[in-house]
Amino acid sequence: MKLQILVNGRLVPVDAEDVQRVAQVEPGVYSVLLGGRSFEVRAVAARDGLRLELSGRRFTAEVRDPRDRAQKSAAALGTGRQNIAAPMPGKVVRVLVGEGDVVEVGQGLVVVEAMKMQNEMKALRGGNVVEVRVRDGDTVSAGDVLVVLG
Amino acid sequence: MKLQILVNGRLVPVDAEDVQRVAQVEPGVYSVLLGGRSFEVRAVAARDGLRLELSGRRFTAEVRDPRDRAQKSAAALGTGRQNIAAPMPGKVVRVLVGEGDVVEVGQGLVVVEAMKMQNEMKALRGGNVVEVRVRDGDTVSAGDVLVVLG
Amino acid sequence: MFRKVLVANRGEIAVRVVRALRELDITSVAVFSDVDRGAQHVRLADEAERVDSYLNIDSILEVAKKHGAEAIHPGYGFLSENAGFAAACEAAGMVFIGPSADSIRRLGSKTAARTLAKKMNVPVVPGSEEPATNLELARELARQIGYPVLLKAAAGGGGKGMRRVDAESELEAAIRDASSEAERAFHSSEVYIEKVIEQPRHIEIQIVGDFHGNLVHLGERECSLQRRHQKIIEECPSPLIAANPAMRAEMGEAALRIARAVGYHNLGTVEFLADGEGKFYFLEVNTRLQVEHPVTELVTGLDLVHLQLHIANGESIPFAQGDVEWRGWAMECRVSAEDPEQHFFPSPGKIVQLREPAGPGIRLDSGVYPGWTVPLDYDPLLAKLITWAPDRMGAIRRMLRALHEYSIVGVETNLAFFRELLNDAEFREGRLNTRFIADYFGRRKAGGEPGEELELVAALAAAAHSANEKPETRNEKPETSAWLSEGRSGLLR
Amino acid sequence: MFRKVLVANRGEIAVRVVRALRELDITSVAVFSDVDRGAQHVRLADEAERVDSYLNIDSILEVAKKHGAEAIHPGYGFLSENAGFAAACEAAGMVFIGPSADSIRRLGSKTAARTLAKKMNVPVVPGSEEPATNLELARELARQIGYPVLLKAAAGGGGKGMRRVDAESELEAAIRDASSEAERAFHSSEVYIEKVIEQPRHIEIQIVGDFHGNLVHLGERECSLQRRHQKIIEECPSPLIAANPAMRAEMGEAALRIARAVGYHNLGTVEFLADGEGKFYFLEVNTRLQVEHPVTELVTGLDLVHLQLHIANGESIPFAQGDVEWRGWAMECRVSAEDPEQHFFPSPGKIVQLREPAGPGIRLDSGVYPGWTVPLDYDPLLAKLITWAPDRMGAIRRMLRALHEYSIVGVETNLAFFRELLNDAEFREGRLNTRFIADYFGRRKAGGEPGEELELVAALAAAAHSANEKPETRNEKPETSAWLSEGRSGLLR
Repeated sequence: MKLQILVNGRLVPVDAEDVQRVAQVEPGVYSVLLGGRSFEVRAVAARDGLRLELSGRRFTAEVRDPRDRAQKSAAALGTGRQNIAAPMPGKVVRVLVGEGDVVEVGQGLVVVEAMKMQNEMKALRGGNVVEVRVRDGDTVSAGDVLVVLG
Repeated sequence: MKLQILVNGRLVPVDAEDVQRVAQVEPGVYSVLLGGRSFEVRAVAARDGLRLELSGRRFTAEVRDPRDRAQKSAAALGTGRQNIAAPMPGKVVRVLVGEGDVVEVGQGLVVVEAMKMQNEMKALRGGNVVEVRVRDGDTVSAGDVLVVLG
Repeated sequence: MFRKVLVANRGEIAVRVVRALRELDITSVAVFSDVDRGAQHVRLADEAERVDSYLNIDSILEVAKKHGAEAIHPGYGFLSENAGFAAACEAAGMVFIGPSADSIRRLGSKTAARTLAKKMNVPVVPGSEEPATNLELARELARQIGYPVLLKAAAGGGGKGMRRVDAESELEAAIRDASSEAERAFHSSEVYIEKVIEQPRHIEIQIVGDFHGNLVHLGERECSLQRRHQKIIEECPSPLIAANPAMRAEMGEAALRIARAVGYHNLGTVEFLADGEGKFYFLEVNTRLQVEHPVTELVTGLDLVHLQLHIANGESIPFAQGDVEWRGWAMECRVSAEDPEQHFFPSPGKIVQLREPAGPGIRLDSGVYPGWTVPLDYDPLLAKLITWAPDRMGAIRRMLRALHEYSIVGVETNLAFFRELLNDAEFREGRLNTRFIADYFGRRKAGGEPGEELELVAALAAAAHSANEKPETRNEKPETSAWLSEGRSGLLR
Repeated sequence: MFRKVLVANRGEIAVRVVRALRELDITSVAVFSDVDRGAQHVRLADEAERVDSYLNIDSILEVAKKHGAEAIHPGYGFLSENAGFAAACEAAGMVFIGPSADSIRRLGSKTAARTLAKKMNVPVVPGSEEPATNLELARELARQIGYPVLLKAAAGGGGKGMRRVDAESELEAAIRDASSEAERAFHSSEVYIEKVIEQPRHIEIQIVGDFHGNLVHLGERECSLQRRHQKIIEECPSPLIAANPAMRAEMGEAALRIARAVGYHNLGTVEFLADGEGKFYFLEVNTRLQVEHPVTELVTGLDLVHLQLHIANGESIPFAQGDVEWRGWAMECRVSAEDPEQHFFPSPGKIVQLREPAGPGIRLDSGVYPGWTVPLDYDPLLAKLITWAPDRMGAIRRMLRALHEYSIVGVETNLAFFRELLNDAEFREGRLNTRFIADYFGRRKAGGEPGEELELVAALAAAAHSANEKPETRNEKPETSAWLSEGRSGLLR
């Protein structure tokens, strides 16, 4: 019997018997022997399926299963391409742009300080500032949208 | 509110608030600060309550709780004073006594081999052999009674 | 020897000091902030007490008195270079394990230290003597020195409040950022200006002195690999000095001249910039134990924290300059919760899986454990991975072996980035400078596709995992798989 | 250098060899028995293949061929001293990483080795030249030598098949036990008899030779602390030799004379007994890497497994006798799943909690991980904890510090027993002999009561634990608390 696994967005078919031969050595840690080679995979559940680490690389995976689908599509909505979000919690030190401004690639938008370091959030591409959602001194959480570019 | 904890068979009363201040740092691992001193306690559930490790010492503990009591008394039954049991799985290499024999303290009864080592099970006290439950070549599990002394 | 010592720090360095105290049969007292209640240094110490901040002198001294500590080890960072703290300890009848408040004061301010260095005929980088108190003055000073220039916090360290300025047009913004960062970090916005030495190597000399006038240098460490002006890889010996052995004695003597001038005692580090021709310039003095001290320990066979304690206890250094021997090569990687793919942006959070390397030639000084939540509030350093081998290539290969075993899941780390760096040809040739990391991103090759084999392996593990997790988690959100939920119940308070 | 090497072993030594291979950019091939599918050496190796037994020469060679290995490292135990295996490797065009089959044959039989030692003017313990094939002969030989005598398996090692006999009345039972044990362990029941040296110290010399006739000794290890005739604590230098430095060269030369006589290459260890006056007697030669090799590595700065690989690859030893330097003191504790309170009875089972020590001066060579089930089928050694310090007391204190951090829950271990031993006055004075452990149990003091404070702490933790576990486990047996259930689902096969 074949299972369909979505790895980095690509469908990979696997044999159920091969899955049986995978050894869980620690919680979330799997030893896979394939063609005589020894691999160790670390799996952590994430909002959008599984995050895997293997040979120092990162993979996302999703086991085709009706129950998961709802969750995933819901998660998908969260990621708007135009949003500049805070990658981690911190404090807004300075907002460098205003709504309506035209910005270029790499231009600084907001300076956030976290873990004692100042970090300038830059524009990923040119455009104009549709919305600025923070002001100096605001505390932001990871994923909070700081600026929306149009 | 006071809780009653049975530690090494002695009842120790503790304050619920103090329990709240205990920090679980890892699964089954607890950091206890008492009078400014820092202790780390490791707890594992066992048949007869909890086994704890603390400052290199072993403790048994039981939280007074109706549900536990049944289990405990059940477990208690298992331990007969006259039985010589195998402390671990192994293979019987040689039985040194027969039923009816009179044995002295420390006298060898059965030789069990495990992990490539031969180990002679000795009589904990003098008496006569009521029953011999194994013979040469038998495979035994931990806790299996080998010989019963009367 | 002291019977009880308080460790006024957190993280890996607090753990390292607690370990040294246990090895000397000294009772250790840890302090912790609220987020650090379950931290590794609290778990390993004999005693522990809450403080509202690692910077709060009064409450730290209060704990020290309450617990009957005889001395205080400040570690690095926090209060370690705070002359006021050293003085307050003495005033409270507590031994401060470090140099005198006076030495800290005289060497702590970079401008004062520069002046002293000049006086002792130690070459310095051309720059401003006094801080640039206002923009006008800054413009003028920068013009005199000539661009590119570097802005530095007068009270600073670890690159905080540092900015490179290539043209006058950038000066205003840079001054503003540097000052505000300096203000935040050191409660002093004073910034000064110096010439930029191109392609400089960062090489520092470890010095040690006692109360009896003995002063010895323990050789150099090269710390040229930096990101955000903070070191990430350090080694001893320096590849430059290995190629020019005479430099070690030269730089060592220069460092000791400065130390002698202030009657220095306990550990200190004199930092220099060195250019391609092996010319070196005094940079600053760190009047404390250095993060990267283990590479010196592995090569000299000395335990620097033990040494600090013996010296603070009034004992003489048990060896002379001629007895110091350097054997083999040591290298350190600073493992941090940060994302090299996002300008080394810090990545606090919960460590859900941890496998640490071990075995021959490996030393791991770690401040974390599986299930520990790396707090947002402090430096992202998790652990220091140090390797020793007879030669540099051996130390590099051993580091790669250790990195292969090292796995941290739950927070972003620089582990994979170190694997890249250690395979870089220029790094292996030892052609280092403080811009190395920045340049590396320029020539960096994109990692190839994983390939079908790895994808299949990942798929198999994913299938096994979901088959395995389903029973327990059918009715829960994916995040709360068994071991995560344990972790979440983390601190019971 | 080899491109691929198979490791014909398991546990910590297989892990240690796999690490060395990675450090030399050599692909490693692990083999595993069914119970070892998830073992640490399988996890860390590049390739892995099942074998039905670590003693099955054919299936190991088959795997080696299938994977294209060029050489085989036998580790210690199992096939490491099997001349037939060495020969079979050569026959299969595979390099056996160790001495020649001929050397193994000539030194493997203790009787033959004794004869050779005598011929080379190396003092030996008085005893029988030929094995005691029957009880009559045994009685006669024992009478000639004089009681107390020691029975030893001719093919043996590690104390298996060893019995001390104080009077003729005990001889018959002892012969029976020793032979059957020898038969089981080595498939040869041959036993021979030798005089018992009272209060002897076990001191051994590490030798290394290459294919170019270079033979060097790397100094001694003292391994006098033994239980069941197996070493549990080893150190370098030996306290006896530290007090009589001339002995190192004397014993080293004696060891090299034997090695030269057989044209020895690769690593070997020549074991001696030494009495109080520093007289020493040849015991046997171990023609393989020794369990306790790390103490020599930490003191000499050499990597013995790297050395084995370079030598097997035909390279010359890169140093001369005069270049070998001994720095500081190293000590090793063999951490095993066994119960010191029950005559060190083995205690296999599942490791439900594991915290390993780390930090300055600590080396941990471990073969286990949290959740690993220690199988009943093999030696109970879990890991080797090794410390280095400038002097013996420093190494002891550091070991105590590391033991304080070390915690293994789920199986019985000797960790607490090591803490006791390292605090024993006689041990600290270095007054060692092979009966030390047995004598220690004689003078051992019973541990005091825990006291009310510890009981209260235990009570608090117990209350917190049950408060914490109840939600998840109300409907389960206590054994299946969260992390245990994960463990149980251990291997999916």
